[in-house]
Amino acid sequence: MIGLEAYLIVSSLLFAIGIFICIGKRNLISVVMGIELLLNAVNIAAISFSRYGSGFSDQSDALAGHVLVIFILTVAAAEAAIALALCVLVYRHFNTINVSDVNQLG
Amino acid sequence: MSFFNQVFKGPQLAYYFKKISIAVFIFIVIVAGYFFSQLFFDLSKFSQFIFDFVLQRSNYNFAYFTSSIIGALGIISFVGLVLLVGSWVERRVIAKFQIRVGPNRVGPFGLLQPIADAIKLMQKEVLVPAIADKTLFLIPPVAIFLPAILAWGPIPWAPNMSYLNINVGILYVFAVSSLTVPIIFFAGWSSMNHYALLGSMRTVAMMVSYEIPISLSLLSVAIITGTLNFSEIVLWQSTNSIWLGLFMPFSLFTFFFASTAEINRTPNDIAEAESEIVAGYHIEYSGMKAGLFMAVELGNAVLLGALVTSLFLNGWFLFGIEKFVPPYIIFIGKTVAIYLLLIWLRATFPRFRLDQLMNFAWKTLIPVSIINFFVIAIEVTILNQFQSTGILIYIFALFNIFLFLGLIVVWSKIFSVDKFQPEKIQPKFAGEIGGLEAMKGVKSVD
Amino acid sequence: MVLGSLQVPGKDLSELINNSFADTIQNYTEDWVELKIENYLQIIEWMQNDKNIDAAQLSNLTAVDMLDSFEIHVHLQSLDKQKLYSIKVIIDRDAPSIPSLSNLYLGANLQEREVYDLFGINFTDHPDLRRIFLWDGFAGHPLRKDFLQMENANPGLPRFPFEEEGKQER
Amino acid sequence: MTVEEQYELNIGPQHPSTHGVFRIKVAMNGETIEDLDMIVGYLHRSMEKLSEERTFTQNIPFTDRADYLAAMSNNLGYCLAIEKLANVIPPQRATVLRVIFAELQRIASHAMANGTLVSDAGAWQTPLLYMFREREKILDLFEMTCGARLTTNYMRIGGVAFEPPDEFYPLLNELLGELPDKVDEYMDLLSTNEIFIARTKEVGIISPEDAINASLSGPALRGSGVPWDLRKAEPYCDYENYSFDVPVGNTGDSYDRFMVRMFEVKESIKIIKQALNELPSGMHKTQIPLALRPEPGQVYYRTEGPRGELGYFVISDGGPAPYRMHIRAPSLINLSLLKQLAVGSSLPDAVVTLGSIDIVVGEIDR
Amino acid sequence: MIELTAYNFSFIMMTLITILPALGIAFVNSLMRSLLLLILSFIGVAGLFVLLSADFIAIAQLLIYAGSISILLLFAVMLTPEISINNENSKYFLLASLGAILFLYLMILLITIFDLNQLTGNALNKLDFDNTIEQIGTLLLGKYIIAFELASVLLLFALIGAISIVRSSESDFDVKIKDSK
Repeated sequence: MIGLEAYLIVSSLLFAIGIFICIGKRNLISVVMGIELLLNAVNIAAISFSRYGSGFSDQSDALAGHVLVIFILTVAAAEAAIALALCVLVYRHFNTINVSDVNQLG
Repeated sequence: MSFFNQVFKGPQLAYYFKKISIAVFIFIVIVAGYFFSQLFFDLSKFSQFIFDFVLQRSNYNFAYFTSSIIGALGIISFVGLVLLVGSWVERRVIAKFQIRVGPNRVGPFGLLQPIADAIKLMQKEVLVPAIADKTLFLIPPVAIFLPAILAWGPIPWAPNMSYLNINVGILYVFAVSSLTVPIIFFAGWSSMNHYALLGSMRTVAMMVSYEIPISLSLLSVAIITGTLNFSEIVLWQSTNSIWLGLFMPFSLFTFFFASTAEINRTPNDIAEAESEIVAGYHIEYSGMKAGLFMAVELGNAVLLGALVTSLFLNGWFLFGIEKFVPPYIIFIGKTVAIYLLLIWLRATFPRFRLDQLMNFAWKTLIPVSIINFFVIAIEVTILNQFQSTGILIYIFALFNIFLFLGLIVVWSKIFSVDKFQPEKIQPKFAGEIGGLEAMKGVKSVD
Repeated sequence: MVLGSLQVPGKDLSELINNSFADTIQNYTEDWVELKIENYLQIIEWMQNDKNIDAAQLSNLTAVDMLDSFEIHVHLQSLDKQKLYSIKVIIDRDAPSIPSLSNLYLGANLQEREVYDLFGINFTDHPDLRRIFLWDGFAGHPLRKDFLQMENANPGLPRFPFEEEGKQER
Repeated sequence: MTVEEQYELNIGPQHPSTHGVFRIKVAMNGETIEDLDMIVGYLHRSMEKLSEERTFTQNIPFTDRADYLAAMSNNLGYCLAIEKLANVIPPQRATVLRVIFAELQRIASHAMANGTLVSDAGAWQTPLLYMFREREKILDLFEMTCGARLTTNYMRIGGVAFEPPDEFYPLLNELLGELPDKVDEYMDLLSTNEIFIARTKEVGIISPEDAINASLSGPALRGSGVPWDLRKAEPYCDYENYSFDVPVGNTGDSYDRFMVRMFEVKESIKIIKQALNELPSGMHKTQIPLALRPEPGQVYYRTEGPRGELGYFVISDGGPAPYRMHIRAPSLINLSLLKQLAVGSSLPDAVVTLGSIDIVVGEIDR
Repeated sequence: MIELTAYNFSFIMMTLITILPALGIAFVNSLMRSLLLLILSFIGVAGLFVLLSADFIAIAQLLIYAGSISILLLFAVMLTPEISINNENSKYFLLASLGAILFLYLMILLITIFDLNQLTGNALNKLDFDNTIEQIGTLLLGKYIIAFELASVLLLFALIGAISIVRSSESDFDVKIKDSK
């Protein structure tokens, strides 16, 4: 039976891949992609807890997970916009967006 | 006997026979059509029958799976039929506008022309540019079919006849259609052609801007009907006996105009402007790959017709005729009407420029949509105070129509669209301004 | 008499020019006025700006190969006065060179490029002197009368640029 | 490949809006044109060289192939130049017939020019095909007169080649009867169309000073407000006897050039009607020697072609062939301002500007 | 072994659509291709949300991640030139893979050690939420109104911030960096 465990395993897989991309990639845009994957993994976990969790007083209580995901989506959109603006700025300043080359303060 | 001879002489007999046989044929067609339509009045009976039939012989999962596959096949085959017939209709109708005949050689009235075209396109070689990113180049023509077909899911053809009767119908169509943007972008980028890149950048810029007015107009629909479900929106219009297109003409206009930008139709087909960037993002595609892009565009035009019909034109209802004619026939009829309107626009209008279009989106459509949205929100709040909407909704409809016209006037004043009066921009005549020596004093620049 | 109705006879024009620039007219007939090459640019500029002549527009600029020399024919016109002035300059055939009118008349740009392409006449101070119809590296200048006898011109010309160089980028 | 960098775009030689094998190499930044290089010569046949090897009469077909959309006008210009050079006086009937055919050609050419302009502005070929309807009728008239539709080779030195057949005149009258209505129909369709105005108004503005300085002629010059028409200024073919007016634009934008062409069509209809009324009887052609040998001399003869000042500069050395023949091609010279107009504007505007200047590649390259 | 019901089959498919492209991003060298894979992965996550009967969240996921954030990323790639197209691994590749595997091991350990049944309980019987949108809407504008307002303020600031950061190359921020050199 597919249950909470399965979703949590998928979520942690995605999270692990996200961590891997965040650290293991040189390109700043790739790092942003990795962060998006991390957020997605969190979203899966939140929704699956909301779907399979017990101890909720009523349905609207259970839907708190959904609300949390909506806020994460909002923050992700804002974060992506700012991060990519920073990417462009970093490129303009350092003429590269390799993370390992951007290693000085100014 | 002599009378009979007199009336039915040789040539006359043939003449009357022809007339009578045509009349009989038309009568038979009408009668057969009536019985046929009564037989297929409610197609949900058939799907229920199939579902029950499979359920009796297997488990629920299998029955669900089978019926969903059959429904999906139904949608896909309908879209395929639309693509075949639609291209013929478009070419014939545009030919009528342009004093031509259009395709008329293959089959009766050229009806088999789309099939001949498809065969020809399939025979053609698919060229992949040497410097193109080959993987990315070959994915978009196929991938672009995905949103184009998925978006047909929640369309309410008739009562109980909607493949995906989901609560988030409008949002679903909106989300799925936004998937075309990256696909078109990948098509243009992977071609490694400047024309293609220009086309895809134009598409992305245009689609991103025009999603806002579309979402605002859909939001107005959602707040007045209180649902995002297509069937319920159609039913709301019939219970309140008003078409949403009449109640909020500006939302209809915004949705229609912005959608023409989303699906690359004239006057907003700047993403593949033939006279500027040749074919835009699919310039490097040849053979059936180009054909797929064009087919999707055509399918999207018909899809727009279906969306406008269900959101603004009361879906399958038409003044009680729906009791006699199968509702899905009415729905398809309205869809075809919108599609013909699109063809008419394509045959008539020149194209906007990109900056004009963007200006129109950001300076006109979005602010006016927001005003319109607030006005409708206020009206909805007032309407919700009453048990039945009654006459009030008609008063609001009238108010909205005048608001629409007023906003047009105000905005054209603000942006001085009427700067060019026809009488001021007519040429003068040399005779009026003093003959050929009128330009005395015009000297060359040093 | 083969003058158009607008054309100023050479005699009248030469008098007009003589009044301002003495001793610059080489020769004149009814059809044209021949200028010395030294004064060519100066006189045309004066004609463009002079109120009485008002040669505001360059109607035509072309060259003729006279076997021993090149002739440059310039037709200037005044739209206000409704006059057409025909001017001719004879230039050396071995190293043909003449001042460019492009800085006076925008319309001379393409016509001078055409003459450069087809006659090989060098226009000094031309902003953008390149071949216009034929490609760079085309042997010879086809409107010269001795085009087919020129050393570097061979009858079997390459049909396309860089044909013999293989797949070079065009 | 980035958005902010300058990149190169090849418009043509095969492109829907270059009207032939015309190539523009543009350096673009985003949607803005930053530099432009015009590359012509794909249709170069060196007519001027070829004509030095053929007799004066044999050169007439070359003029058809120069401006293949206005063959009659080109024939006329060349024949008038040679007649001036050789002192041949055409009969009166031939002169009037020449006017009729030249003006019909002007209508056909302007219909094509305006149709393609609207097509360039993005109308999906509908106006083009509407204008083609009238052009087809005119080409039918040409065909029944001289057997050819495009490369007519109709004018001769000292007259015209053939007398029009009897069925020509009723058809011409029918056409003249319906043409003004058709022109009004197109004006209704296009001249007040908001999108068309938005696309052409204040696009590609040429000031009168620039137009004169850059040797522009024809509708491109008159669109800028300069009332200059050789049919009025230097009348040939007895144009001074016809009453017609010269339309001039206000601001010199693409819309004005479009409208000037539309109004010129109306004026041409007037001229044809007057010419038909006073069509004298008599010969349509004088006899000239087979190998015409004009006196040595030179001529620069200009006519008002549909695209502008169409000049023929011919030098005779007394032989049967011209010593030098130069065609002053309005299409080429009208392009002098293309770079100034296009640089700084966007690609769609440049396309519309090019369409409004109305080029014919056969005449540019010769 | 798990039973192959329609639900389980869909779950496996969606998991594959999510995980395989995500893995692909780590190993594909072209940034554009990895973007395409990222979009696929987002779509897979949306599919998982549908299986969790979170229809509104699934659509929002499609709309915001697959439709909008991917476009933002596309623009970022286009605004930085060709050297940014490559998507190579950094020198921390081994460290990253080690960390990821360690994390995964820990998580799976946690998931298997805990008896999740006592957490899930009777909720398993309840298959679907009916009509989540209205309740989410009520929650957002009721219980979580402050968070909702804050989120909108955050979005506004993000919008203004992003614009002001990239507006011009000689912005104040840029000048400060140069001064500090």
